[in-house]
Amino acid sequence: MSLSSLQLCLLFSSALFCLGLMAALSRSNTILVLLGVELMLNAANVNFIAFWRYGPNPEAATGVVFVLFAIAVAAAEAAVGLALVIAIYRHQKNIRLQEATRLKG
Amino acid sequence: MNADSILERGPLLVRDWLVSFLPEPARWLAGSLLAITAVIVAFASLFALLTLIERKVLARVQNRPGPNRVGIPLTKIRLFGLGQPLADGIKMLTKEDIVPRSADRVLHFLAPVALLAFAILTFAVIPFGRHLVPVELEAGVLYFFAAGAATELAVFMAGWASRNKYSLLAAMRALAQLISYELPLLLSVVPVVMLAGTLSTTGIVERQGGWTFGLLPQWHVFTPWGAAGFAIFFVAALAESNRSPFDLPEAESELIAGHLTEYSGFKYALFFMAEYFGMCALCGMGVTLFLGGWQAPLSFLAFIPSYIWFGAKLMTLLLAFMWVRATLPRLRIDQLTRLAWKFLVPLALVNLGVAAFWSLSADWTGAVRLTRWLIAAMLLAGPFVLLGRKLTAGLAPRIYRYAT
Amino acid sequence: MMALILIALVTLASAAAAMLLRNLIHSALLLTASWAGLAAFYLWAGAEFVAFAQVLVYVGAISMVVLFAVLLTRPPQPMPVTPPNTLGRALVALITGGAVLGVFIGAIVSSPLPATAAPAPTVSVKQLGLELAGRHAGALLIVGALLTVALLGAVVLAATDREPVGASLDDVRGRPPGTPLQKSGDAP
Amino acid sequence: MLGSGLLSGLAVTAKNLVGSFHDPARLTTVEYPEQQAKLPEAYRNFPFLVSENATDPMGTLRCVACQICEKECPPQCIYIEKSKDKKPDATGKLQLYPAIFDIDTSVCMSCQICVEVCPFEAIKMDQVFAIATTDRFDALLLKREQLAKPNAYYHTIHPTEAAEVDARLATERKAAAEKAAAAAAAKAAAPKPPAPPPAA
Amino acid sequence: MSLSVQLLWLIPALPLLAAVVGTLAPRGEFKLSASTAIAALTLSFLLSCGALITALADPSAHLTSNFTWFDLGHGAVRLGWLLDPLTALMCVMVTFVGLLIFVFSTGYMRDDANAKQFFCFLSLFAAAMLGLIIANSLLLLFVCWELVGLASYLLIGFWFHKPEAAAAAKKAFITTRIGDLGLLLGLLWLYDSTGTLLLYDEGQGVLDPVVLAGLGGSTAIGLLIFCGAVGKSGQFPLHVWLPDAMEGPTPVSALIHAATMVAAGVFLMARVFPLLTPDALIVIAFTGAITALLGALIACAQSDLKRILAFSTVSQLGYMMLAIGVGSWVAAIFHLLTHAFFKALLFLGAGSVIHAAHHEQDIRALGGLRGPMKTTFVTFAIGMMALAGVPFLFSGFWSKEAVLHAAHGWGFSQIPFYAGLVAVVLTAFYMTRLVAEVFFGHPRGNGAAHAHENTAAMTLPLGLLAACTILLGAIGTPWWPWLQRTLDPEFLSEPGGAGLMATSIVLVALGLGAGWALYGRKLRQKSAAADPLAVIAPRAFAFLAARMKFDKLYAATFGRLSDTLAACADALDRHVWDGVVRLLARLGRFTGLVNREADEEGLNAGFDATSESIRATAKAYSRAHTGDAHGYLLMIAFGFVVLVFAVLVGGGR
Repeated sequence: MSLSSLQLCLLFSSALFCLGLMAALSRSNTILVLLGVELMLNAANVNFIAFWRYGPNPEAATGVVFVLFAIAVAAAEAAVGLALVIAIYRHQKNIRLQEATRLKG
Repeated sequence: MNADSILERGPLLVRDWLVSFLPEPARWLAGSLLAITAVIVAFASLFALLTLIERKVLARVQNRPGPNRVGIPLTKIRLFGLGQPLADGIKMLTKEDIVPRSADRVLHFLAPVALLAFAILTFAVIPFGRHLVPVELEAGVLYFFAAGAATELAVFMAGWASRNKYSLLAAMRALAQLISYELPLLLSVVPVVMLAGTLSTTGIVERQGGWTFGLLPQWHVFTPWGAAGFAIFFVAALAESNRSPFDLPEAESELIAGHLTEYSGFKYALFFMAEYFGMCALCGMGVTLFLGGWQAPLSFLAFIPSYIWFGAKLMTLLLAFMWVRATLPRLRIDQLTRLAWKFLVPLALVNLGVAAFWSLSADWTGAVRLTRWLIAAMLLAGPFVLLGRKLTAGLAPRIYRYAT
Repeated sequence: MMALILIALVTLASAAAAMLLRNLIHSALLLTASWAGLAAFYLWAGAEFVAFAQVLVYVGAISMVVLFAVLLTRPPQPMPVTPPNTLGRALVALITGGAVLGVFIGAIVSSPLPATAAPAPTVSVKQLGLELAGRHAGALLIVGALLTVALLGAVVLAATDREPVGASLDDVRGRPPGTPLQKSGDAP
Repeated sequence: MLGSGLLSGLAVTAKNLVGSFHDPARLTTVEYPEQQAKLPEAYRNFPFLVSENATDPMGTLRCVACQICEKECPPQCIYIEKSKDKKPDATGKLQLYPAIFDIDTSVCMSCQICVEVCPFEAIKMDQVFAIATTDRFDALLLKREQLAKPNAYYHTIHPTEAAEVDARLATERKAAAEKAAAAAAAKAAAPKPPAPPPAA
Repeated sequence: MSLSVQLLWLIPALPLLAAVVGTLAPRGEFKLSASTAIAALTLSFLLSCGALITALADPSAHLTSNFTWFDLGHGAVRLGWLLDPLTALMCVMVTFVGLLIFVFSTGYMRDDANAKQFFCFLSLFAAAMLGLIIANSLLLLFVCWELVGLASYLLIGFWFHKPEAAAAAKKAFITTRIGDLGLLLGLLWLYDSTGTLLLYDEGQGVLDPVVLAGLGGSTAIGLLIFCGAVGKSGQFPLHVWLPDAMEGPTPVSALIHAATMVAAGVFLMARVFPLLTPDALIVIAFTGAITALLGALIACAQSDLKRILAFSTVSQLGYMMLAIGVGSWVAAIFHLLTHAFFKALLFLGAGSVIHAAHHEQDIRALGGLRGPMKTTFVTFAIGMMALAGVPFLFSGFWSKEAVLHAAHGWGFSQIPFYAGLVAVVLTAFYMTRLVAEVFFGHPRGNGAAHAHENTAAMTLPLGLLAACTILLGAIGTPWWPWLQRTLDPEFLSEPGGAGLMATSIVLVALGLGAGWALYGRKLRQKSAAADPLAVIAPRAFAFLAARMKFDKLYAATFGRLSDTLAACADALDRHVWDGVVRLLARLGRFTGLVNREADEEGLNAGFDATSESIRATAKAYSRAHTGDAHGYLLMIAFGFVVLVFAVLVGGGR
């Protein structure tokens, strides 16, 4: 079975996504969880570019524009997320995600 | 001059001639390699020369002759100390390469290499002459700053991998400085991109061709926003390349050389080289963006090949860097960040507004152009004075009491 | 095709290593490498502008933020090497991740995707700019506002409410002009 | 205005930079091995032995090997052995002379005490400072031949002091000569002197 | 360098920008504010000179640049700039005199804590005045007209901590508002009958001959517009605010009440001159004559240095109106220009005296300043001779001659002409009195005794203005009426007024002689000594010194009327409207009471039960909220997988 380039790109992106997912699920360090989420976002970006590249209408740069916006949002997310990590650290003196359960019901 | 004259195309012709010995499929690769080699060799020798010139200039400012002993090896010929870089190089290469025991060996090794690699990458988009651009990218300016931003990573790697608390602290401070000054640097470039309407470096240089009244070159620096932008760019470039008065990251006398503390020998030389490459690249960008790139300053001087003009401007800017270094004392870290955030960034934003006004008033003609000039200058001068007052508020001129 | 596979492998390998390593700094740096790999992928796909933006934002900025965050949140004593439930969680994560990956692969392989190997489309920076400032101007403004708000929010979250510590530096700044810096400044 | 201070600073350095090229008087550097700064007259470093003339330095040393300096030297860097015989000195009088006169310059601290205590104006301070050698021991131990330098050299390095010394010596010698003449006259007058007068 | 009409807006825009900069500058930034204002006005002056060059290229043309402000139903409100010799000359005058006054102010206001605002207001005023001058639309003109009023309010009340100043500012504002109401009505009427307020609009503007012919000459419109001019230019009977406005700082008096603002009314009349019917002109001429005479009479008996000058301004403005009324608007503008210069000179001289004498303004307490203040004396004397109309050398003589000449040639009546002649005598008389009291004799007060000459910032403008005062007469002499021909290309010079000229020379000499006889020969010794005129005719003098009791008259009539009306309104408010409002409030309260009862009894029970059950549900849900982020993520992933499987198995596609 031979895969087309688009399928390769998609496989690449889904592998990246699952890597991020697994990291987010397994690591207890909040920073690494955040980075896992960041990786998942990047995987989505890869998809956008792939579909723009092999899609039916590459002249409309919608995919590229969307990725640009996604990058901006990811930057905001990273800044706020890491600030949150620092705030958590200040309260509980470590950044283990399991222990950040003060607001549980 | 004719854009296709033999002098202008000289480097290209040489390349084509050299490449023509190879079979067709290898030519493209060989041509690229040749260009890369040329750039690296040119700037490596410029680096060697610069170390000497810098020491000479500093010495002259302090009324000393500077290094003038080392000439051609094994002879008595001195040549104003032109052999000094060679001697320095040999010394650096033969020194012991010390890696602290608990250091992270891989990162410790990678840091200088990465720094140098990124510094060299930035040369790719600078137009050295009318036909001499290593890579013609449409988003060249963006590329330049993307590659430049990566140098911060190398600084961090150096500081962290040394496993020395001074190195790490200094690296963090260096990062704070680099990030702080990245902002005014970028903001000072935005007006240029806005007015030129392109991100391509060659495009920007071509926009600055031509002469007003056949006399005044239409370089960006000769407009109010361009002058202000160039000033901001210059200051931010000084900080980005860790040059005095912003040389906190490697202040040998106070901060034990910062992230370079645990480096010696060849790696230290690589750092040194990377710093100079970075400086050259930033100066080259400054020349490209504001000083007209390879354009000749006067129309009758256009017969001189473009790359010579570029080189002359680059040298001028580098000399200005040295001049500043010879003059100004080092800033404190709080002064340094305050200057960036409270002065340069607001001023750069104001400058952006002025550039917007300039582009909106592009159709003003005749004597009204003077008004346009005055309005733009006033719009800049007012905030400059106010911000300056704010920056220096509460600071009286220091009175020195000397022992008599 | 080969280039794509190479880029993908390098990116995935560095990402996987980043996620597995115990040393956070190494993780962050490897992740930076993986982001650079993504930029290479964008370049390969012909999205030049996006690639540079990726480098500028991820390699230049986010990596820095991550490194700062790592250094600012060092635990006072080293974390216990193996928390009791780590192994179980890793297993669960592996199973879940594997399941998701399986679903993805199944979906991708079974989908009738167009297999056109068209030449890479090029979208000029100018076109992109017009697109951004034209059709997507609203979104651009909103993103700007979002970034500003995020910046302020991050500052507020991360800033410590420091009590005024004495006035060591302010003393020097506030002193009346003309007084000597140190007490015995007047040497003979 | 903000920035005027920076500009005036830049002007100062630029003035220096340009000035250092067209105004050689600004450059204070002396390129040492080729050019040497004139040392001040009062500068002193390491002793040397004064000989009366340059043609025969060993024969005309003023030193009579009295060994006072050897005893007084605080770091004990002088070593002297007296000669067995006597030789005429500059005035023609028979005197002892140093068979060995060594100064260990690696020990000498240039305190000038040897000069102070010498009753014969035979040892004086030199102005040498460049005595770097490739051997730490023998080459730094200066021998009699290396130490002996003519009086003319003394005049070139410390002209004022040398003139005073010469004048003093001259008067002493004159007095000695007169005394000798008187003694001779007395001797001539008294055919049998009771005892030879002590040496002047 | 010439300036095209499209860029005419730059002239007022620059001072406006300076005003904005001044506003934004931090408090106490006196130097920044002042230098910005002066720089802006200098630029405006240069631009005005450019405009003058453009205008002189073809004096008969009215260059316009119109644009649409906003659409309004069928038509559109259009504004525009107008450039003709009248505009250009006024611009040059206003910017030049204004510039000198600005410079003077840097000296005069140096010690004032609010000097920054002062320059800000001055710039605003200059901007508004220049906007008024260049307006090609009566609407724009009206807007600027009101802005000028605002600026004058701010400036007169600049020392608002003094109650007199605050009251004077209010008085000026309200009095001129009365006139402005008339102006607004006139404009509305005009718009109703012509459908446009543009002055010149390629044959469609109100002053273009076609439209004028269509209008057929409406006396009422002209008179309503004249109402505005009466208010602004201090004509009888609305002249009362002008002398009181002297409470403002002296540069303000010079700028507003001599050179520019009061000239706005005259300028307006000159601008709309084609609109005025002969009937309207008669009213204008008589109003002007009365004002001229009245002002001169009252000035004779005042003792405040600035008040005398203020009443002389009233009188001179009367001259200008008179000139317009008799049909020679060109003479009016000529007199306006020369008057602007010498009156600014006089006021600045007065300011110099006041500044030097530590804010002593009473001429009885001054005296003997000729010695210590030489420059001021010489320049003040030049201004005085120009105002008095001393022949040949001074510009005031020529312009006054032009006015009298025009009045003499008026067919309807000779009364205004004779009133003018009497005013000539009186002018020479009171100016002589003023100079004699202030500059000759001995100092009679502390302020005057310690006076000394001011700094160059104050004397330099005096010198320049004095020079202009002398030179400016040359452009309008009967032998070379350049100004008249430029302004009105159809102007015919009528030689042969030699007899008239001689008459007025004699009259001037009479006035000067009488003044010198009464005040100069025997100088005042003590500040408390009685005025010689008061000795001769005590009751008349007291009447004049009380400014003919106009203020009292107004207070007794209009003031009383408005008080009564206010009392009526107050009673109505208290007793009628208040009751209605209270009734409504009662009603509301009653409704609220009824509502509350219904709520508590009927609705609340049901809500309580509902919220109780919601709370129970929430509690159950909150137990699922474990706080473990991994768990959440896991559930999401799990849910995703299940969903996709469901779709795949269930064959959703």
